[in-house]
Amino acid sequence: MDNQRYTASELMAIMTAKEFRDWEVAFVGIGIPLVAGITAKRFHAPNLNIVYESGCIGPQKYRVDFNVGDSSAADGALCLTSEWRVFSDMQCGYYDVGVLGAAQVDKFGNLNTTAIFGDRDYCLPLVRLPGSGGGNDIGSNIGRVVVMLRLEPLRFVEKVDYITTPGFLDGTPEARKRAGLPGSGPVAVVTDKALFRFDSSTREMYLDTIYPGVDAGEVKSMVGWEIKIAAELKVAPEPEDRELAAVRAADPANLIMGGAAARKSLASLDEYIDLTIRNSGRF
Amino acid sequence: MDNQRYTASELMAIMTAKEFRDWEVAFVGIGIPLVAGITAKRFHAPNLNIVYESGCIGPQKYRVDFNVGDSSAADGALCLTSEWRVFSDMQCGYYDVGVLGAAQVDKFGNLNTTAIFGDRDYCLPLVRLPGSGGGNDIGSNIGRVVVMLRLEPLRFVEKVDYITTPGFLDGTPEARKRAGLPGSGPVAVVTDKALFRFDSSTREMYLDTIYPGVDAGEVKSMVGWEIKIAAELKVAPEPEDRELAAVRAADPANLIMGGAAARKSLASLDEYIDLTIRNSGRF
Amino acid sequence: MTENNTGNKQMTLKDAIGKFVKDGCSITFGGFIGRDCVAAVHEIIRQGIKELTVIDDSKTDMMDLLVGAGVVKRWEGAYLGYGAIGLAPNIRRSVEEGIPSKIEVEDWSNAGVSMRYLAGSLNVPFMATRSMLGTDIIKYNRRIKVINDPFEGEPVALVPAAHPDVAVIHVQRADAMGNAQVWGFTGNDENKARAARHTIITCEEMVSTDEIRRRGNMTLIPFYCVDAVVQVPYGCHPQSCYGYYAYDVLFCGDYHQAAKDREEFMRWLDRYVFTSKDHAAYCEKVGWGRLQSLMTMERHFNRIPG
Amino acid sequence: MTENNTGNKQMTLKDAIGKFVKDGCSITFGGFIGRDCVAAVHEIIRQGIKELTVIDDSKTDMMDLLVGAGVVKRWEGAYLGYGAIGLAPNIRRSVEEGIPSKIEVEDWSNAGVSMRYLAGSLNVPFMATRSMLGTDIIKYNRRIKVINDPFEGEPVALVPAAHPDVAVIHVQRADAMGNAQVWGFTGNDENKARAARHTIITCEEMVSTDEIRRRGNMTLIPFYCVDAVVQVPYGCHPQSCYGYYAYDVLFCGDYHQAAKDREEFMRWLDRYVFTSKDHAAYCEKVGWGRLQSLMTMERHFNRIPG
Repeated sequence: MDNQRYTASELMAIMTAKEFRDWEVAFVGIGIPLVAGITAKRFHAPNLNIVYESGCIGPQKYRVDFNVGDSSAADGALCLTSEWRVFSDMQCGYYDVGVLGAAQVDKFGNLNTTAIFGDRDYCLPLVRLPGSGGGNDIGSNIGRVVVMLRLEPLRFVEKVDYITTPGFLDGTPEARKRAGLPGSGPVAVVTDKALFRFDSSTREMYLDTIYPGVDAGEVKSMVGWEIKIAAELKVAPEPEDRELAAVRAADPANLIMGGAAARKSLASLDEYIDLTIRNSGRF
Repeated sequence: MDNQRYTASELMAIMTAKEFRDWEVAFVGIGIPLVAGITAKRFHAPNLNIVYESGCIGPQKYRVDFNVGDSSAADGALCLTSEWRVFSDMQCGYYDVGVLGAAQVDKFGNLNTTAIFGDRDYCLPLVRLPGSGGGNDIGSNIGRVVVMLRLEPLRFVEKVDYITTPGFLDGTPEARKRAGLPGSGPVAVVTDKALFRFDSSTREMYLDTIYPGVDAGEVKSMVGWEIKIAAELKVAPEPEDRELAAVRAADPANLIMGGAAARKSLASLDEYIDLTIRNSGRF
Repeated sequence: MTENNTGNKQMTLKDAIGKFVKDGCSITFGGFIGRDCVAAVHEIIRQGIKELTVIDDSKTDMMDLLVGAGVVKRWEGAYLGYGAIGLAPNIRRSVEEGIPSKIEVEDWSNAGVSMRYLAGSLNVPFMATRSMLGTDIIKYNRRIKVINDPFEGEPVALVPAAHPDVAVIHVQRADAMGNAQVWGFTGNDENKARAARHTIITCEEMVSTDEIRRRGNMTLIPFYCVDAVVQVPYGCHPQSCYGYYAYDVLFCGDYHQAAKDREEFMRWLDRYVFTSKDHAAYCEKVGWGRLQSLMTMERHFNRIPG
Repeated sequence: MTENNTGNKQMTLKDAIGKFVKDGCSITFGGFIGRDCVAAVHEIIRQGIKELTVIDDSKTDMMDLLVGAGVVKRWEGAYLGYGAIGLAPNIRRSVEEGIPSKIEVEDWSNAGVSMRYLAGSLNVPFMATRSMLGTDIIKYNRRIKVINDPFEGEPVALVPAAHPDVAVIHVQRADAMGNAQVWGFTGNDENKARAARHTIITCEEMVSTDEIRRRGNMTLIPFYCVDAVVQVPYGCHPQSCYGYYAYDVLFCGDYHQAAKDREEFMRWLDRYVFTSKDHAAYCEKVGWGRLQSLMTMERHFNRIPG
């Protein structure tokens, strides 16, 4: 992972891109999940349509978005409508796959994006996080959910402080159905070091694929419970040059992948605008 | 009423027009109620906005409509939206006045547009009528409801065969409130011979205004219960020439007022189209 | 869902009706006495489909035709008349005399049906409404449940979601993916398309997907709700289609006159439906000049941009 | 209602906020992290309004500003972060440390809040949803009621209608009557305008009522829902306004950096809000050239017809 050919974020985007299939309708949050969606459209899923909770369905992805309601989310969209309609269409089962970030995930794929309690509680937490946003709705309603977060000990916990978004809840058989949840639950957890999936009989997360240069022991040490490992542990291929090129073209000013540091390296807003417009035909 | 200056339908339209106030939003069915609305806009209520249940809000009334979803209902509308939205806006109380036709009305202003039972019943009626349409919704939700129908013994009955649209229900105090109905109930019944209103304490219909040349005894004989008469019975003024002109300009081919006979008197569809276009700027 | 998404859902009206509208199924139609699916109704009659349950708000000549042709077993809806023209003759004959057969009728109000379709489109089991309370609609329709709401304690009516097998919706423009754009009123169409198991779009014009993208706000029904797209110009005649053609009041008057007599109605059906092999043949009989006049009239008042 | 309908509802932002936004009232804002009511938020802060309850779906910098400025007593909503940029510094300081005061937080999901506004716009007491079931959102939020639905018997969550005192909604175009037209996504704006007791429209451009009538399908919010109309060009900056200007990612980055430190945040507030007498003065400080660049960028991708 110290390989300088790519960053951890770039690898996460490429691994997530593989989870999309052609002609699917995907509910994808901003940030790395969006870059993953754009990358998938560039390769194996050219007819992937992305939906934003603000009410944008199937835009042309000329430029990345920083917020779900950026005007970029509407560029050449097939349908521009309302937030409540998009969530209702989600509840109808029209969306095939959703990609979600989280601060914490547990053994049964439940996600926390509300608060890290620390030694405190919900009302006075150690860290107040943004809350559900549309995350709970994606996890509740969409058939196939992909989770994306960095592999860190405080993030992979046996039980999340607060279940914002349902995975398999307490892991008992039919727990989701008993609760009344339509979607079938998470199918993958993509991190910067490994990819996890869920056992169909125990609903427990297991290590499915490790990335080049990572070993299983390193992964196990960062997970807060005794994580099971696939009988045939896979190793992810090195990202191809064309994949890296696609990821970088999707985010030409590097503001999604590079964050505050990349913002500082831009000379001016006009430089960012030029970069965006010049690259806008490339995906 | 045998006065040849005007027809019964024309007088009904003019009497109904007086029930609208300027800047009101009115839910008006097609036919004579619509002509009444157009007439009101021509005189005392130029900023009256008409709403159609198909989803048309505040059209320019260039031409009459035969159905609520005719493209004419959308001509130059302020807002074109959905049926369910318009009914919801009605439920919110945004519409001030509604005008409704009916086959039967009873003493407490309940309306029947579903079936005349005769000696039969709901399942096998003597006459099957269209059903509620939006009538029930108008009667349930709108603050002020005006009813329009011809004064005939079979139409003015002590109790309607079937309550399609709520008036004051069984007439007991707060009956509407107990049922959960938001609107305050009917305020007028406009007929071809007289205008009726409702007593605020008994909620019973009474004779308020008779038309020129009609006497109260004639009216009483056509009502199926012992109708009360206002302490100061009013007599409606003769319609003015300019009012009659406005009513006729609103329906230049006379198809609303004249019905099947007027249709037959047209030489061709093109004649109707010419008449409509030529008169389209007049109101 | 993925399996339903392709780049080309275009087919003929005959194939679309044949594939999705089966004997005994439930169905709803877009439009609201205006932008009606008249061509689809003719095709359903032509194919001899039987025992349909129609779940709808308000319908005029198209339901009168379907009932007169003996296609309908059951009606759940709010209005079966003929607008400013009068009552619907075939509806009366069916309910009052059982000719050609007696349809079952379940009465609702338009807002009640609208809420059933809103619930269907949200995939929730019911919707609350303040309509129909206190009336005989609720007395005779046992599927409306009156409850005291758990938040404020006041009476409200609950209506169940509608989920017909098929929705047929006529729009102004659609692409081959199934994105459907509507100008003018929208009725309950956006909800019907979502509540139904299968949705057939008929349209005046097929346009490219690029053209759809130029006006994304006009896409009432996105591709993922749609199973088939059929181009049927003048598909609403004698009803109006906003921006394309006006209501043919005289044709409707003539139909209404004919339908009053069962034998005359059967002759009408024979002429305009059974001996017309498709909608173009129907238009031929109506007369292309007449259709052009209706278009001229409409475009005097309304034009769709672009 | 009639008393609310006039031909001229236009007023200044100062007057509109002063008239309708009172200490202790509840409020919601249109847009969805994009088309945000930034100018209105600045004016609320400038007028020193206190103790607001904000009922909303997802908000970024504008809620961070309001909370940092000490305007907010309570938040009922789904998301308080800063999009791809990170967490919201003032929100964290308030909830974790009570600086400048601790806001009450009631958590919902975006679909949950959307359904609260849909119910509010329908004037029904509640709406059913399949979101939030089984999670701690319901454990901590006792206003969500889980029932077995009376039709199908399955568990669904009921959420109560939202009816804030005021909705402020920024749109592209409006007329003096209050008809508001929106291009691009529409969020929950059509429902917020109907659910609120009073609605203030801010807009990029005032247009004539005749211009509104040319595109009736674009009127998201009709006049009868609206109490005040205010023209505020660039009223969303640094957020985007579809067809007018793009998101100012660098300005937001700078804000986020400043907001991490309470004192730097107070200086930011002073510079951009307190010492700017109105939104034009704010634009002056941002720089008209910068705003022009954002417009150039947006119009490269999206143009509103007409």
